[in-house]
Amino acid sequence: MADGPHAALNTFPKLLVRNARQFGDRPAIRHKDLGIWQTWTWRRVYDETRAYAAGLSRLGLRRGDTMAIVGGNRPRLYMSVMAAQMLGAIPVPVYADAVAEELAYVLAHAEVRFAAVEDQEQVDKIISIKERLPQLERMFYEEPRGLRDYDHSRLTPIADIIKDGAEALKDAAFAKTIDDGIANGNGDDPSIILYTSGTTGQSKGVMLTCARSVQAAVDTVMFDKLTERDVALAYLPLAWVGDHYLNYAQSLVAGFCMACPESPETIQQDLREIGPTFYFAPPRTLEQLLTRVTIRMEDASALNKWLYRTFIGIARRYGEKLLNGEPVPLIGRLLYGIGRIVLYEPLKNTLGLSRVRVAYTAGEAIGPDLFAFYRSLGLNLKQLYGQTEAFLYVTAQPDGQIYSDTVGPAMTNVDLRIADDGEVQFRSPGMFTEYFKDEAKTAEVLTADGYVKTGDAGFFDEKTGHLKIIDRSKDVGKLNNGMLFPPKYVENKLKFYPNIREVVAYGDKRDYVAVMINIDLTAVGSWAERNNVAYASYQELAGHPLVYDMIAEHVAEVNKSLASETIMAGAQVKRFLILHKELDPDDGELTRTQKVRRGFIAERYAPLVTALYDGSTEADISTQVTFEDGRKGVISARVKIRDMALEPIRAPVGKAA
Amino acid sequence: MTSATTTAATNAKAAAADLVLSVNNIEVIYDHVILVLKGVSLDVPRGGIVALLGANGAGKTTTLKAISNLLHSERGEVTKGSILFEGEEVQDLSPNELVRRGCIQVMEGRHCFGHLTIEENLLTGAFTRRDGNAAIRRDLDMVYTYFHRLRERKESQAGYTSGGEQQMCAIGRALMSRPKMILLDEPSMGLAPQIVEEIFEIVKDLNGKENVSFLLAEQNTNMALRYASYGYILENGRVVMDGDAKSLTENEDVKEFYLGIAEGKRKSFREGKHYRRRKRWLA
Amino acid sequence: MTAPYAEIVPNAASAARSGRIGDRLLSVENVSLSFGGVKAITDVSFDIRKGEIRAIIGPNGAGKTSMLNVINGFYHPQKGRITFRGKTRSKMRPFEAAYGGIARTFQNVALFRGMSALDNIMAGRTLKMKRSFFWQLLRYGPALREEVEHRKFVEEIIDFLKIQDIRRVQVGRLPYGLQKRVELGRALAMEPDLLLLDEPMAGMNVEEKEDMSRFILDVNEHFGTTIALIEHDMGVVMDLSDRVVVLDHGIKIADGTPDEVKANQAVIDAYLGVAH
Amino acid sequence: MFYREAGQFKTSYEADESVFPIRQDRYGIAIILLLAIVGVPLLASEFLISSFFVPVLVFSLAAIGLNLLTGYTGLLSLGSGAFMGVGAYACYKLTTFFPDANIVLMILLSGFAAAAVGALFGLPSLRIKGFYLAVATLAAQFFLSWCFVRVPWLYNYNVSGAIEVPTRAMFGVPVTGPNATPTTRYLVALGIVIVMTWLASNLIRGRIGRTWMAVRDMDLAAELIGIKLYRTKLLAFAVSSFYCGVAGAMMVFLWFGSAEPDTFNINQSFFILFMVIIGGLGSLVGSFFGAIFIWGAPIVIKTLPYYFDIAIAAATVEHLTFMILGALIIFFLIVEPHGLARLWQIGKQKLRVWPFPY
Repeated sequence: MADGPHAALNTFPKLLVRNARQFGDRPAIRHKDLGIWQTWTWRRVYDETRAYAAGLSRLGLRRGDTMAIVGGNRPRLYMSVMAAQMLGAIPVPVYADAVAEELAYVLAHAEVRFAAVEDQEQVDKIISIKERLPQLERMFYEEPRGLRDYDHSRLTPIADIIKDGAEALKDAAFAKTIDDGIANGNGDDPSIILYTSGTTGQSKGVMLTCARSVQAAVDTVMFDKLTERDVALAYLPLAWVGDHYLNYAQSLVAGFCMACPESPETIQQDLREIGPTFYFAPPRTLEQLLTRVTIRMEDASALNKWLYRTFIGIARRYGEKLLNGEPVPLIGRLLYGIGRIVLYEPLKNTLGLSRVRVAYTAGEAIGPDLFAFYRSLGLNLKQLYGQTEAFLYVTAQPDGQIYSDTVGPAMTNVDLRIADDGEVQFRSPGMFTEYFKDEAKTAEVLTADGYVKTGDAGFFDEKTGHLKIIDRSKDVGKLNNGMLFPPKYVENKLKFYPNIREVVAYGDKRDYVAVMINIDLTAVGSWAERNNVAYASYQELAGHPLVYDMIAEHVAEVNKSLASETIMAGAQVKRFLILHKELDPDDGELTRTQKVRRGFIAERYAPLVTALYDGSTEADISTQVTFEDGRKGVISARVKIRDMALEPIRAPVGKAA
Repeated sequence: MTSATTTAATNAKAAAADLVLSVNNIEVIYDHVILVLKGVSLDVPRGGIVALLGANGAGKTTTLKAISNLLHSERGEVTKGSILFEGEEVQDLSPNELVRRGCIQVMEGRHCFGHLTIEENLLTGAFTRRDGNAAIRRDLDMVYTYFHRLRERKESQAGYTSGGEQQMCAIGRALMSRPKMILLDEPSMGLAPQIVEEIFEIVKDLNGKENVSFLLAEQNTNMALRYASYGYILENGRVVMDGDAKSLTENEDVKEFYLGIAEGKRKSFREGKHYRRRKRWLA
Repeated sequence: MTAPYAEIVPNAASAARSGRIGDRLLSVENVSLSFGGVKAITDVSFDIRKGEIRAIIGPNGAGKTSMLNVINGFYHPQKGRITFRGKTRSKMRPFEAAYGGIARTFQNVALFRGMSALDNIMAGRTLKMKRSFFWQLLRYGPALREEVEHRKFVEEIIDFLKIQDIRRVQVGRLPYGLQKRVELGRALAMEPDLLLLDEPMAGMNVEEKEDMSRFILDVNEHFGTTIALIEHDMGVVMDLSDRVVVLDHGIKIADGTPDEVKANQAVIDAYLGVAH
Repeated sequence: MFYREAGQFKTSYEADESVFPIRQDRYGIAIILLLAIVGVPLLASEFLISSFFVPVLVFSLAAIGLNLLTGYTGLLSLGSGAFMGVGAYACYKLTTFFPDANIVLMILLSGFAAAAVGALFGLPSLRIKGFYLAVATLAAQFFLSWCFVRVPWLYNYNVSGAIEVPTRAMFGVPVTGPNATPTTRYLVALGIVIVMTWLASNLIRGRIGRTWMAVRDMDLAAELIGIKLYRTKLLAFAVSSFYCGVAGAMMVFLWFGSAEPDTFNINQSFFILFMVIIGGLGSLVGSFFGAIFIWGAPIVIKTLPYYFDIAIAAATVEHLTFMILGALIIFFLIVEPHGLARLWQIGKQKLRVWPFPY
């Protein structure tokens, strides 16, 4: 597998050594701190992580040990990943916002001996679950604030470890053991364990090896021609495969700079300052961005509103064609040119996207309108399809072959096939080796001939040959009348409306499809303002009859659209309700990557599901909510249910196979 | 739905519930570019005490100033929404006219005229009135019956009285305009505990006996919820929670974030953490 | 294999604290102050020890703020002496207090309203900046280096007080509670030995008071800054202070640990109203 | 709209504290400088240069001087006209004493005389503030005006009581006096103004500017952080008078060519004060706006009738100009009490967030 120019460079630490040599004075990491962008060059990153690794080795971190990394996008935490890898230890990043319960599971399951954490908050969280972590010996922290009075016998500031390591490295013999360790890194050794937060069941530790990870990143770096001149904003959760891949792995391979935002609240502003050239955002983020644009434009002066409407219209007509290099009449080019000056470029500028060369979205289906909006502005937004088990990429859209309803052809060196039952299966350079300590699950997912089962149903588009994803294959169900019910398909159609934030659809083995809806507070709040609907809280807004009317219109439109599609016609929504609270990962209703856990929600909101199917017009619900510190509270509400008229099916009824 | 019919609907709502004040979906922008309030709505029933709670910068003072039309001095303006006082739109009235109609604001930081005596200060509050000296004298007496301390100090220059007395003077001065409703901004700020209690008792008294409605912005959530019948919590320029005082007092989030109570007991200020628990506004 | 992670728990902070409190830093002896015959302070004596947090409480108009004004030289007492770091004086100008290491915040916030938060805090560094007028004129070389060096220091304070997002905002526009934070920042920029805080928590909700308490404790514990504060929130006073002096009508009516003061009948009558 | 700030980030405090942190602003200022240095001499007529550009430069500098005192330090002064006079007369005396010295150097040196006199008359500011201080500076104005008339030594005992600018050359090119071309005088004035504006911007962004503003905003607190009020205020008076003095010298040597004693009377002081208020207190760029507006608006108003071929008597035009200018000033102050600089700032902010309203 490890052919070509990178043959010897089969681990990330080796790549770092190369980068320190090749791009020594170029920026590797930036971090907005103390008012400016503090910058680490590749050489400095190398020096610091090497000292860090030396310090860790003196504290007893050994090859094969696991070390948890808990926190946000901080340079020192990325360096923690690297330092562990330098010693052949395996970093295990954990979501910073994981509640104590989740944290306890992952840390115990991964048997971590050490944990590098961000701040007091994470330290407290780990202390609160210490009884369940007998293997944990030591914690390292980045931000000392508030930790001064803690017992430091097993708690060390990362800065101190680095200092200690740097001191120890003055001993040439010791330095050689560290450097030899890096040079002799084995490509087949585990590189990292990423815990997936599945939509069903407990999370699994996906083990990725060094050489495979590097190879996967090399392929995509070449695919998008990323170079050391590129810049990315590292704002996605550290523990998510996307962040580890797009920022960590790719920046090491290409030598580009990754910028860490000041805080989660300032991402938008930091994005604007840094102006990344390589950008990734899940559809949800793009959606929220567009919602905010729309809302702010509604407050604009009449002239600006007119300009916006006019030129967005022009962009819709010509923008995508221009981006795809299709022929456009001269007048179209001219108008689009004017639009660039007065609208598109300023707009991209305020959003921080002016310099973006390549942008990706993935994780969920993206609404065609949303996708087209960004592309029409001249943003080279593309879709990819992937998963943790593949080390992200399975397919990606090449420039010039972008369609909103496909996810592109197989990525370089990826073998892709559709199994007889419609399941997408792949074999890829970066694919995982096993689930940590879970042979049964591993065996379940790997085929005999070494393919990974994705669990997604899909097919190749006849025209383009690109992959189309329908749904999680095991989620696709049937209504009692035998008609097809793909829940995600229905959910996505509804979610494409900015007013709707989240949807959970039910229908498998039922008489009809019913959905629970979360409204988007920003969008609906703004709508309320325009329509003079007074409200004081989310719950009040969610239960407002006018909001129900508005959502009902959206549902009716979706039904109309479903009715026109042969095989989906049966999946029209007959009843819906608007949930009184937002679905939340802390309550286990969403995964940390914001995907709905349909089954869990069905249990939790059983009275509501029952009411959706027994004809009641309203139902009482009282749910327990978990606060971040583990406290529980209860909220109750009476939720109304709305009936919808079904569209007559215009095409012949399709029955699921 | 056209905006005319919705406005009519809000008017009808105001009439039906006998609201003395009804704020609907107001948006406030400072300096043409800074958004401070978005979609804030609140109601004050006739004869009610309503509390406006929230952190510094949440928009409490801005809301009060928007109601009493004092935003212009700070280069702010209400760009959307409507404010109804006694069922009539008042956004375009001058602060004076509003006072004449019976809605007056007592500003944060007790703005008394320092070089005037307490009594002179109180009399300045009656300048919008046209009902003769006798009536004003009567009201002065009424103010003194509520604020005993002011009677004792009526000849003192306001600048040399204590903070509590100045706050009382400011409220007393507002009373002199015979208001139907007082917007009270941070009455407890910088006052000793027993004075705070005294002032709130007087507010309650005035509310009960003179039928003055109050909308009070307060940091001292504990106090405010003890005397108010209803509360709104503002954060980042939006109402995030509302409810009657009792339900708010029992709400876990309010307890922790605004009352400083965790697990049933007061948290020590020594044990504060450097991070904040995420707020989940689930009301 | 070592024992599990049991012992990482926050220490009882008070144990560590008692060691930090040292000798007398400032003493006020028999100070009396009056304005045109009106007595503001009558024969008050107390001391502040190095490293302690000293609270001054009492009803409005008890003379607390006047006391701070006497300490940092705004008012000159008619009678009595003030000894700061062993030096006794009866009269001094406020800027001399600043040179001596006393910083101060005000009840009603005395910020430079037309300047940004950053500039306000930078102004607190004035005393530490040495470059001459002509270097300032050129803003080059040593002058620029000095400016940058102090900016770094100020950025640490901004980070410490978590006011990054209002760095460039004109302080006149900020809500009261944030102005208080900036004012604390300006005082901290002076790296004082004695920090006088006049109602640092006024106009703040519980959450903000928690933050402010954290800041005060950190300043006290990390930098060993001695703090004297006037505060009305008894919870704050009880939790933070080492000793409390109680004034009423310009007279000292009690002095002692928070618990002693809380139980003192005179204090309950004059101030607390009910036992808290 | 023209701002493309994405990707402009600061990695050092030096960069963060530069005068124009935004790249588009740097381009903007470069274009303005280029126009001023190359464009104006090439394109503008001599008449326009000597009747518009040179005066605007002179007044801008004087307005900066007053702004440093009134806008930044909060000390109201009605003596700026007199301090300009001190500069003018000092320069005149210097050229008499040192006929061979470089004239630009003389103009700058005369600022020191003004600075000394300014600091002297600034002494009352240690005790009094606001209107009272304004009255004290008024006294300075009257006293100095009196000196310009009554101390013949100042105008070399010239019978007319006026001062005549001698011809002085730099590198063989006449800079002052009747033989100097308007373009030369303009370029010299421009050079002085650019350098002194840069120095002023350095001052106000550093420690000294902060102490000034601290004194302006809250003198009690300023004292409490260790600022010595008397030094700070006197320094402000000195620097402000220096700028006014140089402006005064420039006025006589690079613009008028000669001056009567009443050139530097109280009207001049008010004229400068108008510029500062209309331009915006506490803003350097405002000083330029103020000078351009107050000097330029009458010119525009006066020439308009000619363009439209309307026959009006010169006296009527004069009266109308005063009335319209007065009305414009009131109008601007109502629309934007903080002056043109604030309008500029808001406009810029709007462009930065374009197409959004906030």
